[in-house]
Amino acid sequence: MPETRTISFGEAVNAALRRSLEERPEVLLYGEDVGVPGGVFGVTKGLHKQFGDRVFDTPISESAILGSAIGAAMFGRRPVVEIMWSDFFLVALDQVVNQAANVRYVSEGRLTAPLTIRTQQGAVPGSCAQHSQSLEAFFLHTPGIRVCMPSTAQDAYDLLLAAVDCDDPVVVIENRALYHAGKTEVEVGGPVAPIGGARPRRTGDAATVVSWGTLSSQAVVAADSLASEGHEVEVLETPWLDPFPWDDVTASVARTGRLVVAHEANHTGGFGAEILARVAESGITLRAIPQRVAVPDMRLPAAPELARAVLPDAAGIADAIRRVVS
Amino acid sequence: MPETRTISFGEAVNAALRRSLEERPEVLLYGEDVGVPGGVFGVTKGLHKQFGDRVFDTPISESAILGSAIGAAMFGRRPVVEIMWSDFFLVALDQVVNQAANVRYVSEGRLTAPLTIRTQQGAVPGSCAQHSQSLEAFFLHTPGIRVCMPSTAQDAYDLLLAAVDCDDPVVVIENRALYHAGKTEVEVGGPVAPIGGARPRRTGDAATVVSWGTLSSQAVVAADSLASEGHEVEVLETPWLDPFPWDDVTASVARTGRLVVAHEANHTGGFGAEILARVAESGITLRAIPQRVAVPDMRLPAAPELARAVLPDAAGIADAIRRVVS
Amino acid sequence: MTETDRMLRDLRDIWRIRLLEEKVRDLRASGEIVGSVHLCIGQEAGPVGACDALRPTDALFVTYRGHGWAVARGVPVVGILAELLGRASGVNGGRGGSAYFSAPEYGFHGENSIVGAGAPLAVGAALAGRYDGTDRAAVCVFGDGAMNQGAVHESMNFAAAFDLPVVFVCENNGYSELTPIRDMVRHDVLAERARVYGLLGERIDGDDPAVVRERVADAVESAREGGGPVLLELMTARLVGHYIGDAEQYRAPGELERLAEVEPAARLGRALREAGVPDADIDAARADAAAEIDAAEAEALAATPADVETVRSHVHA
Amino acid sequence: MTETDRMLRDLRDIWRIRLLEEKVRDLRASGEIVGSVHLCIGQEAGPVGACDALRPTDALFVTYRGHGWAVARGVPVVGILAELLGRASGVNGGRGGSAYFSAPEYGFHGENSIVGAGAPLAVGAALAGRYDGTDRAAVCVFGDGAMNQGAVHESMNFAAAFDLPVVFVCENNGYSELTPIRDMVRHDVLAERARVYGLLGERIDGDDPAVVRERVADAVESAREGGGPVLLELMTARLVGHYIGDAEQYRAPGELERLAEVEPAARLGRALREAGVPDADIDAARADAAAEIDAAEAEALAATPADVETVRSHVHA
Ligand SMILES: Cc1ncc(C[n+]2csc(CCOP(=O)(O)OP(=O)(O)O)c2C)c(N)n1
Ligand SMILES: Cc1ncc(C[n+]2csc(CCOP(=O)(O)OP(=O)(O)O)c2C)c(N)n1
Ligand SMILES: [Mg+2]
Ligand SMILES: [Mg+2]
Repeated sequence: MPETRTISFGEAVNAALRRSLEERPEVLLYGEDVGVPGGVFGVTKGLHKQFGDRVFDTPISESAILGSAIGAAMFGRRPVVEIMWSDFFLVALDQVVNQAANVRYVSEGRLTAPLTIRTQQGAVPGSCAQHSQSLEAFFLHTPGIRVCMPSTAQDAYDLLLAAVDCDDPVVVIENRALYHAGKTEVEVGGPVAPIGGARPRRTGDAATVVSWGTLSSQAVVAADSLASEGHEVEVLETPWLDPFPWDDVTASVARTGRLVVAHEANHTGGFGAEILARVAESGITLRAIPQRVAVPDMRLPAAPELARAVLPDAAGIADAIRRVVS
Repeated sequence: MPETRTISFGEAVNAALRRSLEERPEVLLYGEDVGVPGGVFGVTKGLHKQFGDRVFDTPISESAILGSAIGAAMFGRRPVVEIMWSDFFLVALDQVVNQAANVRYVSEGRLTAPLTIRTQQGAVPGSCAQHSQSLEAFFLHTPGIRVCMPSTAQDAYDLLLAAVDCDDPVVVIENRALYHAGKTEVEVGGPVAPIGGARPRRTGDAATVVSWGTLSSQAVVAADSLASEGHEVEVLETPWLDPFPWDDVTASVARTGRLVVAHEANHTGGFGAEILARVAESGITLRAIPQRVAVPDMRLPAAPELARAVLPDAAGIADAIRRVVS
Repeated sequence: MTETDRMLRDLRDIWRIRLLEEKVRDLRASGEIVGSVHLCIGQEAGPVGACDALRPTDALFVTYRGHGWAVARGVPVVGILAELLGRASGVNGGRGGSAYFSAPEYGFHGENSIVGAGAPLAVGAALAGRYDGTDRAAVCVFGDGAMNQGAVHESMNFAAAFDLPVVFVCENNGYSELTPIRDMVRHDVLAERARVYGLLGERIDGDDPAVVRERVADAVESAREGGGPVLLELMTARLVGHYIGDAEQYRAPGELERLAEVEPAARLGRALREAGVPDADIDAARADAAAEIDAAEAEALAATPADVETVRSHVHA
Repeated sequence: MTETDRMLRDLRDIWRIRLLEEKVRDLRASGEIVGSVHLCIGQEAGPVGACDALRPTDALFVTYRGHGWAVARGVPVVGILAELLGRASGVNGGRGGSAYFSAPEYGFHGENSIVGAGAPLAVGAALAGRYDGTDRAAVCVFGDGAMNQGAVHESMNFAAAFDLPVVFVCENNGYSELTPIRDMVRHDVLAERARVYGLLGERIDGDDPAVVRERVADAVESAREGGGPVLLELMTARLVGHYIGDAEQYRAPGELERLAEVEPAARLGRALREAGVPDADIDAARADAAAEIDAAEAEALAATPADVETVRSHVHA
């Protein structure tokens, strides 16, 4: 029964997890501190209480967390596990790239690994270089894995359900700055959407801005400021990065002839490169040089003023838009 | 005293390691089977014998291998360690991305990690999905790390020396198909070159082909066959991927107006995307849609016929060149 | 079954593996099989004994050196050979190859070519059993060298913390590739590592199928009943190189000769003769195995090559 | 130095850390310090005792909960506070922050925010010492939860295999973030894990600086002399949340009250009083520390902010 609730991003994640646990007996939820304590960000609160030993805490053993989820998924469970920060994947990336991603392909579908890996990433004021990276490009260069990055409470809910429903391994990248950043209306209880799809956040003909994660809202802010300068800019959020909505992006760029991509990951080798490359390959003739807004290829410093100087933001996106529309 | 020797790729690596160990007392060489056995590919043969406990075998503990090399580098050593297959980095990528890459930046240069990590990668007939990936894109999205991928015996020698000489962490990606693939003349004992630089392997005005690793020679074969069709194609090998010779590439593309990039890594999120993106950002007007030749976003099957059907090769590169020149 | 009948069956099963591996070696030498191949010649008693103690519903995760485990688990030899030969009828249609194939329909959940990486998967199989109403046990096989890999450590502790029914089988053949394990650890009784996780650990004769059968049966039973995971260290030896082409320079003088005398087929043959079993029966164990392997080879060689048309299928659901 | 003088000095050093941490907590509450902060209140005796047993040339790698270790190692408090406040004069110019700073010029080779990841680095520091003519020992500090991380296991075995002089210090404060360690292991005497690698392991009172000093001194000496690495499990407790803002719902009723009675400053104060040391001296230990910390705070707050102009320098050589 669909219903509208006014909840935070974190509560939307919680609602999706609760629903998954309620509707699918094969769902397990585990990770460091996700059980009894309800998660270091409070996102899994109440779930251990309600679902008992289907929701539990683990040792600080990311390889065992990820690998056991793959193994359990091979045997009919549908685990949802948490890697507390995307930076921590790096101690256990083998289990994603060499294990999960191969299961279906190599066995010709005789074995599958329908697991969901929740994580969160991004820089927040004061976070150190080991706790602030945006690593989606690593997963997007790993065929066999699906990847999404919700930025609204509605998507936090919808995409997580779609991920749990998906028969492939899915990495859901949330953002800790969003968990408690305010409440919005979220429709819960509706049908589970399939994976994929773009989110037009603003329409316009002057340029196309593609973005995901926390920068999506910054892109809208930037577009609004450009509107006041007389340029109506299209903002296409792409919370699903794999599968990526290539047709939506190229259709928009074909219309506007101008492209800006913004992400919080480092510039070189970020997924922005793939988008510029695909647009180039699409044969669309651009009317301005495409622009990327990203971290300028560096490690992230902890001091907020330092980080602010290099992290992409609305002002940086607006500048990039100005470069393409002028 | 420079001298010319007729040696294999593997022997060139060996010569560079021997020279490093001879000339720099701070060099250590270690990894799984690199000491007494002389390496699973025979590349480090004789070095343990000559240099004693500066060359040694380790447990199968990639995190300890990489991390100890970083720690030793912080304390004045210049370790050269081996990760036997690039696929195996994934059990310990934290030590590269969260540790080595941050040392210099976060400490403002008070600590440094001048280590060299040798690995090899790529698909050879029969190799399974866990032993055939090309993962350079992961390192190229990690600021703070230098990356190269020699494909000739001369570069195997030169680049490794440059890597050992470099004060940053360097990942040197070799290729096991090349180690014993024949002997060529190699100048050894000359001055150590700085890191970086492109290698024009063939000149021409009809198109620019950028490539690295084993595909470089395939690109030359493809270009030769295009020459017989009347198109003189420029082949620019870029064995240094970080730092990348952007100016050389854009200068060539500005001249030819046509671009093909070939790599053995997966298509989406491969470094080819970055090259297409940078060329788009350079403002060069291309005369044809740029092309990428890569693995079509999949896991690699073991059966040679299956792998052959999806691995990029000279024929595929030639087709791509035909698409841009026609 | 009488004791000698069982010994005869074990001998035949050892020969099934041994002769398969010799066949694989020949096919690799002739170029019919391509790529890296890791034979388990000399280590056959482990799989033969252990798999006999498992139920069809149990999970089994092994390494690249996994042909013998697959055979012992009941995977048809022809499917294995076809896989190694890159045939469409291979258990994975040629996608897995020698070092990374699986056949879950036979309770064989796969080889793994990343050292130690199968351990967490096995833990997950056991974890699933806690919720799905089965009392599945999971067996995870790896080598001595794998004991120094982080994922194995994490898995043992994880399984121990949650009392999961996992039997960790460490095949200690003395070497990790070309390096002796004794040089890579300060204390080389690897079974003792179990204790610190609070699990049972035992070093056993890995070359006697009866010993392995009994100890694995006990371990699986105790684990299944909630006694926590178990680590068994099977002392064994490989009689061939780490991979085909290995020059084996790490061997001590006379090592292979010494090993040949105590290898499982020879040992079991001697034991059978001592028990009064006629030579004809002992020879038949081998001959039966040889007939099966030869037939499988012929069938696999005649099979159609892997299907290039569908090479891109199954990347995603 | 007399025994009571040493105790008084330890008490002062404990207060230096405690008061710094309280200052940090206040500055975090007022918003002067931003981001995640992990305080070591209650765990001060470990760093105070251990660092006293180290030479300037020794290496020290710790965790995000590392302020106390930095202070004990001699890093000026003002440099630490300035770092946390994001000032140019911070030990890393504000780049490291609370959880990832280093000050190698004081023998403090850095915090690490990846659980367990400092262990391999420490192994490397010890390895370097084998070649550079020093007899450097490396000390690596991590928590109870880190014992379940693969990198720590690999490091212990690696150091053991090569007899490297590494002292692994496990600060067992009973929790990994919000989860009790006893629920995450089947056998909770973590020091015993040492044995299986062939190294010495000991669980000690981590709240008595004299005990820590003596055991670390022995460990460092034995390791330096080739006796192999050592694992010391320091039993301690943190009196505050894992991070600032932690609601500490995992505490048992009365737990904090009970801990307050045995925390190191209180214990040492009582011991000094029992030894007949006048209250004035005991109070002075705290007052001296307070004066230093207050002065450092004033200086750090007055310092210029981190330098935005050079934010992109030092990515490469
Ligand atoms: C993570 C990882 N590191 C290294 C390798 C290369 N490698 C393959 S087999 C092997 C030796 C394994 O030795 P052991 O565990 O004793 O098993 P055995 O081969 O003797 O059966 C190594 C180092 C690998 N496959 N994966
Ligand atoms: C690889 C990794 N996994 C998870 C985390 C998140 N995390 C930070 S501290 C911590 C708890 C560590 O507990 P313990 O080792 O006991 O140290 P303590 O914080 O108690 O000092 C966790 C799980 C991390 N930083 N790194
Ligand atoms: Mg072995
Ligand atoms: Mg703790």
